[in-house]
Amino acid sequence: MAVLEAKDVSMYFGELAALKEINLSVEQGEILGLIGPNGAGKTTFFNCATGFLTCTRGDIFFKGQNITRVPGHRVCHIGICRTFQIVQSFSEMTVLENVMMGAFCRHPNTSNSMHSAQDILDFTGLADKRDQIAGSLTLADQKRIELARTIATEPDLILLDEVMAGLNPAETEEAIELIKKIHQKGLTIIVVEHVMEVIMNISHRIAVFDSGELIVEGPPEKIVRDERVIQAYLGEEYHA
Amino acid sequence: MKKSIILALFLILLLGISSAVSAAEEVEVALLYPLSGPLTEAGKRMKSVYEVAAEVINGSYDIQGVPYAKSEGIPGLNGAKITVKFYDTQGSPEVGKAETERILQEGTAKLIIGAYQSAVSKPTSFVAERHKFPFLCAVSSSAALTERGLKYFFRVAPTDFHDSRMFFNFLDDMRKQGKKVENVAIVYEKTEFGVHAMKEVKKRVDESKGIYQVVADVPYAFKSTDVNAEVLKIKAAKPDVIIHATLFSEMTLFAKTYENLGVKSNANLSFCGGYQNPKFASQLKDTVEGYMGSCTFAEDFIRKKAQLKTINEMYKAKTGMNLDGIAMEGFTTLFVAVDAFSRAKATDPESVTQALRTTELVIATLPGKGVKFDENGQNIWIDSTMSQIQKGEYKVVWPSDWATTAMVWPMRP
Amino acid sequence: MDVTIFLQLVISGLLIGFVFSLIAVGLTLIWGVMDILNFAHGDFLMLAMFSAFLMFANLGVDPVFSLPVIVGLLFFVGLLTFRLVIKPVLGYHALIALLATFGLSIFIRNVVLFFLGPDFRVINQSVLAGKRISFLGLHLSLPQLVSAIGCVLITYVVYLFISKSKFGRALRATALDKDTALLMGINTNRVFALTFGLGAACVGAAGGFLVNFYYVFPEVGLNFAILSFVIVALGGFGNIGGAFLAGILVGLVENIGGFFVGPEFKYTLVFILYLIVISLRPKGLFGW
Amino acid sequence: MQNDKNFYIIFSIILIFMAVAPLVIQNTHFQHLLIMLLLFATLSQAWNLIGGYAGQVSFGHAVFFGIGSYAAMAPLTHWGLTPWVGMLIGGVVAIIVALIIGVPVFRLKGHYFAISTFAVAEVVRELFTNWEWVDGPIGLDAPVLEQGFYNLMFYKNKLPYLYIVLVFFFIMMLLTFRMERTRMGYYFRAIKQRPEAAQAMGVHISKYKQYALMMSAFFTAICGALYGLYILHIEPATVLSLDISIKIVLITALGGTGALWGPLLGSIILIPLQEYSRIWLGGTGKGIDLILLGALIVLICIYEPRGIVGLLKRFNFQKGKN
Repeated sequence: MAVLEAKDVSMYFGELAALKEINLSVEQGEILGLIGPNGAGKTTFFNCATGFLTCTRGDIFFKGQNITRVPGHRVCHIGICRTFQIVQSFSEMTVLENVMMGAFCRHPNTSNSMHSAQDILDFTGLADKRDQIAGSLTLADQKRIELARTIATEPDLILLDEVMAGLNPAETEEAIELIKKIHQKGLTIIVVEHVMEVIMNISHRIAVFDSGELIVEGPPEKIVRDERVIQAYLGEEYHA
Repeated sequence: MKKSIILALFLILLLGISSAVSAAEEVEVALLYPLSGPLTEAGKRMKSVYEVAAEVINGSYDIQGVPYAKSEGIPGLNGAKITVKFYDTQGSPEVGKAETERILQEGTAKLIIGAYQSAVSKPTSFVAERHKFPFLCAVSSSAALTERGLKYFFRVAPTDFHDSRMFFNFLDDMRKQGKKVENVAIVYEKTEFGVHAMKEVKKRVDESKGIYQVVADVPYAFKSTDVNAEVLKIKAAKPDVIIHATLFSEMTLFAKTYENLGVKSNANLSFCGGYQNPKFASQLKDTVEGYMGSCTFAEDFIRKKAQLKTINEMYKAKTGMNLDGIAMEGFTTLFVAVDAFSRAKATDPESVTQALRTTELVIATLPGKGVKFDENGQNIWIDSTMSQIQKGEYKVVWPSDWATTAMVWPMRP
Repeated sequence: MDVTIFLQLVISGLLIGFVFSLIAVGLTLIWGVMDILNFAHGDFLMLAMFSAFLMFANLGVDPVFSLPVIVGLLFFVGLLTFRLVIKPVLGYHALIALLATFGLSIFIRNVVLFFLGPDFRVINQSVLAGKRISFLGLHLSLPQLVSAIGCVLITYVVYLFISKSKFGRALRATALDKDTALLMGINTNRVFALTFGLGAACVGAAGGFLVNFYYVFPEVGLNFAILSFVIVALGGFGNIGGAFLAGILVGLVENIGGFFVGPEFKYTLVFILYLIVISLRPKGLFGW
Repeated sequence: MQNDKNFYIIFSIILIFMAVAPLVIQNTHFQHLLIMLLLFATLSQAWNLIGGYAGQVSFGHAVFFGIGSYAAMAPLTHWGLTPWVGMLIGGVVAIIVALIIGVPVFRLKGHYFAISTFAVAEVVRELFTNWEWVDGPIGLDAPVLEQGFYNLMFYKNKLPYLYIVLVFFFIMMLLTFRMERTRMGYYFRAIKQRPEAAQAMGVHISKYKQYALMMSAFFTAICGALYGLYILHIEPATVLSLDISIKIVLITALGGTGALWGPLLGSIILIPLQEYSRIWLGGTGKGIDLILLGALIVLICIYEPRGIVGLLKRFNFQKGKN
């Protein structure tokens, strides 16, 4: 059964269509890559799937349950969690506290949450930075904190919005390692990424968005040869 | 962190110890007035007049009809000098209360005089009452202050009740002369001062059994940015007489707005407030020509009582202004205190209060005989007169035995 | 209901509304660009009024002519305030800037009290004072009329300056996103300093006009400041046109509403209007 | 935990100091100072819950303060009801008002929120000014009743007031300290820093803001009741004024917003500064005391923009290095 399933999802901001009749599903244990030029609707799709926005038409199902109208803060409890395109760590909290924020979702008690967060820190390799203030760390570390915080909510599905943007090659490599490690824990992952090599490397399947439409989906090797994908990307270059 | 907090606590402790102050040798009177904040101007005038009063008491001045001026110091206490010490209420009941407690704590003052606003006089006098300490109120005009049954509270000034009664006696008199005064507009700030004044006016109107009508009842918010709506409301009601309970800031606005919007009335009467401030007449000149108000002193009084010139000159040297009624009430109040000290021949609170209760001070500074308190502590020998602004000066125009000048009626030809 | 009274209400409301507008424009500039609530705004107004008064009383310069000097002076006061008080607290919690300007407000007010005393002063013999135009039973006081026109003109000039000039573009960019503006090579500190100066100059002009028909004393600014906070929020932060229209709206509501509902409620009506507007449009009438 | 131990030590020192100092120094004005200091520390801590921790800056806390003082004073004046019950009524009413205000107001962001709270406060003040039962603008004076705990009135001595305020201060501090360590405390801070990220972590933002406001309102009302019962005279122009709202905010900002010790430090600095500058330099009618006060506030801000808490941290940090 599909973990996440979007049926005819459309999203309009006034006249502007950000998403047009998207049909997309993710299977248990899959890593799905979402690519597309800026403004293609990837982040809007994330926002709809995580309750930050309610889509204008269509339905979204999580493990068969309709979550179209579930408010943002409930989504996390159901088992979906996301990161943000622009890094959104709690900059005045310590690394541990950041991760505890995620762990509170399952462990309301502070000390339980702390134990759980400690495990996550060990798992994500942040243990030695545990008591540092998040705002003082490098971008790579802050993105890592976001990832750690996300899996601390013990989700079934995570949505990663450009977690590797702005990282240098070495940091990107580490991030890929971490995502694979997370995947091995049995989580389903949707990744939005601009760096093609990365997304080809980790995704099992790729969906391409352009101007709010899902133009093609399939395995990585098929996507790289697809005319429409090349055109969408070239088009973006022309405009840039 | 720990050390810093301990340090801070230690500092507080030091403050506590240092605030114990040594006792003074002379007879000290504590004065509570707003010496910062929006009412500073009024407070400072009061400060100056008390300093003048203390000078007159401590020095030797020949002022006929003013006892204790000739002698130096307080006769009953072997010529002990009087000193005045000022405490800032900032115009706030909370601060006023704190300052009163500080006065009592310091223990050097033998009597408290205060405050300016009724809203501050009330809680501060409660503090004094609770400590059984004599409290003299000079100028607060809310009649309610002396309706509380306090035993240590005395007031020299006339109240809203006296003023309103005087207003309506005046209006009755005008009516007998065939002048049109029946339709009354009452304009007041929505504070303790204004609301009490309004209630007294309405009581007088009710007592008149239908002779007078309140055609406009216009309360406004203290600290207004403009008073157009208020003035137009008055204009629409077409009153014969406008009665104001308004402080200086809004009074200037009202005057200017009346002029700008062409409001005509036969008379404009003011309770104790902005009208009495000499700057009102001197700065607004033509704009306020013909305004009238209750008046316990104006420079004009000197024409009837030449001896008061000395006091006015002393005050003028200090402030550059003529004495006004409010200041003169303050001046007189310090003499009431000296009278009490002198007769009591002691300065302990009980003796002083006892002396205050039996006060029968004949003094020429105010209209009326002088000062005698009823069982509620209100001065019953006080009277008030009606003054009118003519060419930038306050002229007494009513009643006839005080009048120096003919009245201009209607105020705007 | 007399028609002239109603028309008079509208006219009076407009006349005072324009003055509110200019005061609010000064505030909205600072608030919108720097995200700083300038508590000393009312005291800037007071400074302007006092300067005009002193020039009148001591040098005999009519407020109409001293206006450019006042505007220049207040611009300088604004710059100085930014340098000494605002710059050190930029980038910290917004409340600290509030606290600092609050301290500044107490400081200015009492320095003025110390040197000039608490007296109320009124200019009553100037070129404009006491004159009015009357027709059809309606009255327009000349000082207010001139002030209103002046306020509209200055607001328009400021508006043109912000929307057309190079500095205006830099200012808008800074207001939208300080970091990006910095990356684009805009000297944000300079923009801030000039904004503060400009904001102060606006309120300076308003003060220069106001002194023609309003009394002056050290605490005079507070009433206007409070009202202008609401006007700025009503119009949308940083929105000059919004502040302008909201100022007029407040002037009208205060006058017309005050007349019909009761003058003691006139400010209450303004606050209720704000609450209603804000519940329909969470970013003010013209907020972006 | 080291941190917790430290807190309890410091906290005990302060409590013992506050309890013993007025016994040593039998000066009523000093006692008054301590009462005001503790009252405003408690009040600012209450504000700190919503304004500091949850980051929703309110300029309208006078609403809750005023409701509290009126709820204690009006039934006392009219029916002789014990102010303890009035205090509780005030707290409950404040919570209800917080609920009513919260729903529309929490949709607003930043300054729009702040100005709205202020507007609400002004409207409520006007309501009380026109409410005959509480004597409109004249306000209420506490009747002269028998002294004692039941009427919460003590004429001869200020110590009982001091200890009562101290108890509430103790409760407020302890509650804040415990709250900081619970999920709610973390959620408040998260909402303040990154509301969207907090939502993604499963935080029901408006619900938690509402909790913060309700707690804050309750304790602010209690403080309002204590204030009214202590001053014995309340009127809309004082207990519902912008002055009160601003003072609460400023004390917290001065001490350090969102910091446990901030409100106490802020009032330790500001209240004595105000009182003693007035005592030593006031009474001249020239505002020298306020010139100094204003200048000091500005200097503190410039020198340490993180509040006094920041100053202490810096101080300790440097010491640690040496």
